[in-house]
Amino acid sequence: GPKIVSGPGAEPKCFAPWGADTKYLQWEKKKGPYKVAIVNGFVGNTWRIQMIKTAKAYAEDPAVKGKIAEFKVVSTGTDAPAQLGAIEDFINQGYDAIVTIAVAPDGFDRVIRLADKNNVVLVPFDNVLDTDKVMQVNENQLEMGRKWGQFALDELHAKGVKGGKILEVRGLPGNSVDRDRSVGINEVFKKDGGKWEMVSVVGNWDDGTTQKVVADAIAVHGKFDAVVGQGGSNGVIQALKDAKHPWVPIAGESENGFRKAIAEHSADGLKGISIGQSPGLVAIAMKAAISALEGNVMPQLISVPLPVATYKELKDGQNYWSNLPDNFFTVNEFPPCGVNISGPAIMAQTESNTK
Amino acid sequence: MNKIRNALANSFRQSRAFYGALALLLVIYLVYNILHPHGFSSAVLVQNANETVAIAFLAMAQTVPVLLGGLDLSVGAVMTLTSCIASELVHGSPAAILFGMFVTLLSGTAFGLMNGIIVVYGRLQPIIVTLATGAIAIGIALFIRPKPGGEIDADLNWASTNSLRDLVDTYHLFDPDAAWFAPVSWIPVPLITLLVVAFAVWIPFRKSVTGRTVYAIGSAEGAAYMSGLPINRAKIAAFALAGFFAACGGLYLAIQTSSGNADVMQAGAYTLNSIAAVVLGGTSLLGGIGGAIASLVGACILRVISFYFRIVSIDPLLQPLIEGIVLLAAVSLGALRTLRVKNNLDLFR
Amino acid sequence: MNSFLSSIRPENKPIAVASLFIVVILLIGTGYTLSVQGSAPLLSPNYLLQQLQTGSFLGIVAAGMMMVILLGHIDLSVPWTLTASAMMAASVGGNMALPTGIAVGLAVGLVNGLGIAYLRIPSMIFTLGVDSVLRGLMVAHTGGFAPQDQATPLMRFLAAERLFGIPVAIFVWAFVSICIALILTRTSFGRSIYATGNREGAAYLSGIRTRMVIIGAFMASGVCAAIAGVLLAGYSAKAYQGMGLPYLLPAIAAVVLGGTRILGGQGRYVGTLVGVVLIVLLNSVLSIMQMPEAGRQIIYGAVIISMLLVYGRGVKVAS
Amino acid sequence: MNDSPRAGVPIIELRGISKSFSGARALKDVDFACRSGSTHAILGENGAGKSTLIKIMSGVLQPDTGAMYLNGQQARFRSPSEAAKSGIVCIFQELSLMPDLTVADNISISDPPRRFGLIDGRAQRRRAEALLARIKCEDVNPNALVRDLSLSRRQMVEIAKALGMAPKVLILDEATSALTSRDVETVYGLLGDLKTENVASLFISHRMHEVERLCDTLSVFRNGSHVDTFARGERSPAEIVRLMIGRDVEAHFPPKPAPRQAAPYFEIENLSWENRLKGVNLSVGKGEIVGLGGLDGQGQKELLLALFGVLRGVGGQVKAAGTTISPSSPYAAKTGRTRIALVPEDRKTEGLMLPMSIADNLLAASFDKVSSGPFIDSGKEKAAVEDGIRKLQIKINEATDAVATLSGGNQQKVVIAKWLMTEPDVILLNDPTRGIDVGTKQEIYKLMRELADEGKAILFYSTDYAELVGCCDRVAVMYDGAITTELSGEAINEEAIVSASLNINTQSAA
Ligand SMILES: Nc1ncnc2c1ncn2[C@@H]1O[C@H](COP(=O)(O)OP(=O)(O)OP(=O)(O)O)[C@@H](O)[C@H]1O
Ligand SMILES: Nc1ncnc2c1ncn2[C@@H]1O[C@H](COP(=O)(O)OP(=O)(O)OP(=O)(O)O)[C@@H](O)[C@H]1O
Ligand SMILES: O[C@@H]1[C@@H](O)[C@H](O)OC[C@H]1O
Ligand SMILES: [Mg+2]
Ligand SMILES: [Mg+2]
Repeated sequence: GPKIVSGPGAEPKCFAPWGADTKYLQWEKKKGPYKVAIVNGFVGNTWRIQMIKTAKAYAEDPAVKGKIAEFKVVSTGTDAPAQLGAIEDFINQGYDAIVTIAVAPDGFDRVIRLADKNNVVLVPFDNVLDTDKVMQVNENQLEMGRKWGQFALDELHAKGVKGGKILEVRGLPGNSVDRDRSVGINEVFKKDGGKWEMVSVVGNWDDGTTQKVVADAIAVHGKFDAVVGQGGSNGVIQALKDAKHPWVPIAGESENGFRKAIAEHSADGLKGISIGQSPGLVAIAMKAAISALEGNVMPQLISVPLPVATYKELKDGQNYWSNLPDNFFTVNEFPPCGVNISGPAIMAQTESNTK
Repeated sequence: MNKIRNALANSFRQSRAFYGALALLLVIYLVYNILHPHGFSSAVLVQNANETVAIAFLAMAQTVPVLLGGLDLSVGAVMTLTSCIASELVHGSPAAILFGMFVTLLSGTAFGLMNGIIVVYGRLQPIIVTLATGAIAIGIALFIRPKPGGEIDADLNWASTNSLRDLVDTYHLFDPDAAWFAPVSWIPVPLITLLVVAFAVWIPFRKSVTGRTVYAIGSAEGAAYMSGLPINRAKIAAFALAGFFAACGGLYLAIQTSSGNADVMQAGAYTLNSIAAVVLGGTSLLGGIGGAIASLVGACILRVISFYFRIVSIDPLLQPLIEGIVLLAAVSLGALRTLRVKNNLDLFR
Repeated sequence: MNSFLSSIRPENKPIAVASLFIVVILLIGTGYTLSVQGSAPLLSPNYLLQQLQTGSFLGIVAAGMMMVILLGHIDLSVPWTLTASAMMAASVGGNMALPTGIAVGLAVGLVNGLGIAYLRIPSMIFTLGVDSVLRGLMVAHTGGFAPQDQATPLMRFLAAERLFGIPVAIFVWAFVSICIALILTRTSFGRSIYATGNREGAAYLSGIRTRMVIIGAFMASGVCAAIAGVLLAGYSAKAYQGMGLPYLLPAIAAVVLGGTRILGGQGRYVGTLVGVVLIVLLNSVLSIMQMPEAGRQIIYGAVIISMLLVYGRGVKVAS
Repeated sequence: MNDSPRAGVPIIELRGISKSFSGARALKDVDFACRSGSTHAILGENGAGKSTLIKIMSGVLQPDTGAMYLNGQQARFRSPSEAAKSGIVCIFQELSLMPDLTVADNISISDPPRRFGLIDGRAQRRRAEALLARIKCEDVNPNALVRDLSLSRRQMVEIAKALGMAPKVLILDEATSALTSRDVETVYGLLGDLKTENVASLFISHRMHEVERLCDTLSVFRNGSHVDTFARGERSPAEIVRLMIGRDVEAHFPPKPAPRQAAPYFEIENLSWENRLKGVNLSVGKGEIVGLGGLDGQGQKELLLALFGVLRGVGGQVKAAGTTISPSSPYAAKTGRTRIALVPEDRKTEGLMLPMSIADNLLAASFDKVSSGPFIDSGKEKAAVEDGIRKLQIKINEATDAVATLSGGNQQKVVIAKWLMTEPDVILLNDPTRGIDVGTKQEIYKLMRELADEGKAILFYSTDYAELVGCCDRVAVMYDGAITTELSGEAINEEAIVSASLNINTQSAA
């Protein structure tokens, strides 16, 4: 397993440590090229598809291609034993690094132990583990929630609204990402002191479900003063439109459709903020894994900055694309890491031949 | 001698589906090991066994109601529920751990018992009863564990998910490298767990009057009743046994993942896979024919198929498609029987 | 109440009980909203219409599911039939969107029917396999091509617009309902479904083309899932991966709560209709109450069991 | 009315037993007694309440009123197992074997031999062998699945199973209806043995000659009431029949037309299938009733199924009115230029949809006949149903009642009526009078003759030789998948059929 060493680590611009107290880890240097595997959970939404495509594109990137001897991606569904099994199988097969999106924040003790025993670098990202024993890559979910909440609050204050009903749209239940974001959002509203009633619905991060539960909530509650939601933001927009609900401040993720809507309607009151978990995280996780194999000192928890864009910062063709479909995630590149695979480039390239 | 050969031929003819499944499993597992860079090693076997235990227990659980001619749509949910219970209880002193395991298995059995009682005394169809109680089980699981987590004894986790050698080593039972121990020390503990439960619980059950009655009910319920068999007892026992096996799956899942997770989707997927495993093993969904050992084989087939994705390079976005086609093809193997049928009326029995 | 229940014919009993339950749910829900919010949205026509609008997707799926359940079969491929129809409709777009969606449903139904009628693989397992193949196809489709996923204006109209103040989706549901009810009661195909569901061997020996009946029923189920998918995509303005899953178990539950025998052969379409309304209202009341998922699941299960128990214990197995 | 011919306390006695099914009275205040060592027949029309009576004795049904006494002690059985524990063992009209279990499993099902609490497979097999040997069924392999046995073998297994339970009262509800004549002899012998062991046997059969040979005491039921009990020989067969159906039955069979050479219409040439049919040649003319005889299981059933398009891979040729037909399914058989109908072997599983209404069952083969366009025409539907019920005089309450509520004979009439609605040219009958009372049988014979007179070609398989003799213009006897003998005119008699069935003397085909 890795040694705990002191920082700073390699490429601090790209591999930014989470905080001041983040540990640093160092693995024994191995000779490349490396065998790298990605063990995804399910492939049930666009985000995951975009993630897989990004991973494949990144593995072909000239900067990394030479360092990878073998590259495999498997998706195991929501089945914990299958995911653990796949990781262990790759360890047995002699893979050097395994990048994964965990199906649950717990339960990886055994594979972590095996990875350490075999000097394999295991890198969870996105839905990370509640442990500090492995190197992980993520955006700060708590912070994301707080920013969403704070933005909505600020916009409401600016309108002079001091209390009212807020609709919170949650993601897939039982998931650490969902949990942390929600904690952040609620914390902000609680601290404000205004009289806020939080109504929360579960949208499972998907547009359709979100649209349905938001429509239901509007039918029951009549009107909300703001909507703060996780993934599925396109559904929020659609539901408001269908119900002819007046535009209100909305916080959401980075789907192109959501950004298009903000850009179009911000003058009518749709004051929006778009912060998205990026499918491009996979590339950073791969890069971190390779860097660790090369013997570099790495932060145990790598923080990727939140890609915030409010209605003030949206620019067509730059951070959203009005001529492209709604359902890809706009934020995908990370220039400080040399990850330059843009969302539209991999998700919309073949648009013309299917239209 | 002739008699034995006759009996063998008889058993072969009567459970062709099972032997077919067994042969299929042997072939695909052999090829997997040949293709695997470290095939035929203890580590690979340990890993394979770990991955298979939960679904194998669920397949065995599903078998019992299926033999009755019913279906238990709650097995996945009961597994989830019991794994959440285990994640609360299975840690601390050895006594506490044993107690936690006992309570886990008991609660699954009790849940199955409840299913059985509702089915028997409510005179309702198992499929719809368990559809509903499955929701209840998930509800309770979410209540116990709104977010994934919990605690499982770390030694237990390590010892029960490795080879016998590691088990002996973890608990300092004796010298794990003793020469006499070497021939068996490589055997995976999960495999032993699975086989011990399967043979110690299933075989006696099948040979008991209650077990026999389960088969009789699936074969012809009216006739079973007329023959004076304990119908109610057998039905209730069948569901309770299903609950027990599901709880074994849940307990193992909790130990394996050191946590509990009230994952609705996983519960649903495991239930459906358990049915697929039962069918792959050659148990008839109409009841009366088959057995838990066959389903165990079916579950293994299901798992080994997915092992291949890690060995062979397949576009990850095509994997679900290939998995689907292989599953469809595997269950369609049973259709070969229909091609042999010469009397169309035989199709309807 | 007891004497009332015993005075109706056994096949109508589930329908009566479910209707009563609907009233009870409305009362409980209204009591709750009156005491907590001081309003009664559940009784407002607009709210109810909106609930029925979203309920129509479930209703249409359940209508098709009923056809196969009457045969003693089940269609577990509904989730991805629905999704695939919607996705294909959206990605073809234009005037061909609707016909494409329906064609997908028909094709899936045909495959299901062929596998079950000719290969005689249990529907439980064959449709499960077809479902995962469809899922694989759609993952490959969306992953490979980044297809268009926006609903066409016609799909939007059918699902989200209103005509004379009534959501168009409800008209679609009504149309599907009338078709299914007519088929079941007044056509020889419908009667053959009941006959085949009761005893396939006897139906076959009566010269009923049982294979065609099975194929027909599965195609009906496929088409219904397709219509629901196209509508749902219209309602959400797009087709998306997870859209079908939430409809499977509720559709089965609605059919059974409506009094259709899960083993086939018995059931009336009105029952399915009532079952759907019941489930839709139960869900809305639970979401109005902001019931957490745990409680929701428990109540859901408890309601199904208790209603079935009220319907009366099934008869003993025929000797 | 307790006028049993012998003295002493009866082993089983019923007093004042009544039983209704949803309003309909199946048994009305019945007193009945049966003594050890007697072989006691219960006679009555279909629906007279015989099965209901013995179901009450054996704990399947609970009486509404009345009490039951076992050796003079009041007893109440809540289940068949309780009854069996008291020595009352029943072979039910509807078989009670588990098709997916082996013969040995089935025979010992209710109390298998055990070792250490677990079932001892080997002991079970030995037990099965012994019991099967006792009824001369050594040919049945104890390890075979019951589903692979023929109906007659299954009935014998059922008897072995009952014997294994060491009965004090053995009840046989039409348990010999499907047996071969050899088996019937065995069973007769067995009942004789049981008598000497002081076991009481209760015997229900619609075959009068069986009853007369076997039973020492006879009880007659009519419309749910116990009419009379008397010793064998006390009453003439005609008297007994009158007691059963409440009127005289004159000639048993309708008169046959004078023998004539009917022009071949429906011709079967060299038909073969698997190893069950080996080149069958037979022709049936319009207006002719041709009987199929032979021991059970010689291919008669397969022949009918092959003609009806049910079997795959049939070799040979079938011609109707000179043109070759080869129906590939019952649908094709029903709708072809020459329309064929089949009244199948087992009405409960092959003939009827039991939970469905009488009306739906009657229409099941002719939905298209009552439709206009795609829709069923309620007017036509009603007329057709009424017509069918009237023609066959089916006794019903409401046409919307489930067909399961009818007695066996009336159920059989529904099956026949269903097929008559399709206006068939060729009618195939597979043992249509099995389990049917004399009165109804007679009606069916009459109906067959009427149909023949209307110009239909009828092929009629029966296990009852008397029936073949009485009804058929010609009889073809099958042995081992082929027709070995054809009899016609005066040559049709029971001895000839029996010897042909056993393939004793190699008569040349007529
Ligand atoms: N006439 C019958 N034919 C076939 N099966 C029957 C019949 N009557 C009952 N059964 C079956 O046998 C089971 C036992 O029936 P019974 O009436 O003894 O129930 P019970 O009194 O509730 O049982 P127990 O006394 O053991 O609790 C029932 O669940 C039913 O499925
Ligand atoms: N489960 C039942 N439900 C309703 N009616 C029934 C039921 N069982 C029997 N009956 C009715 O009770 C009467 C007596 O039936 P039972 O079976 O005892 O007649 P049976 O004398 O045995 O006739 P068969 O000679 O045809 O066997 C019949 O009218 C029958 O329709
Ligand atoms: O992090 C989430 C990711 O795991 C899911 O697949 O899509 C939505 C994201 O918010
Ligand atoms: Mg009877
Ligand atoms: Mg009868």
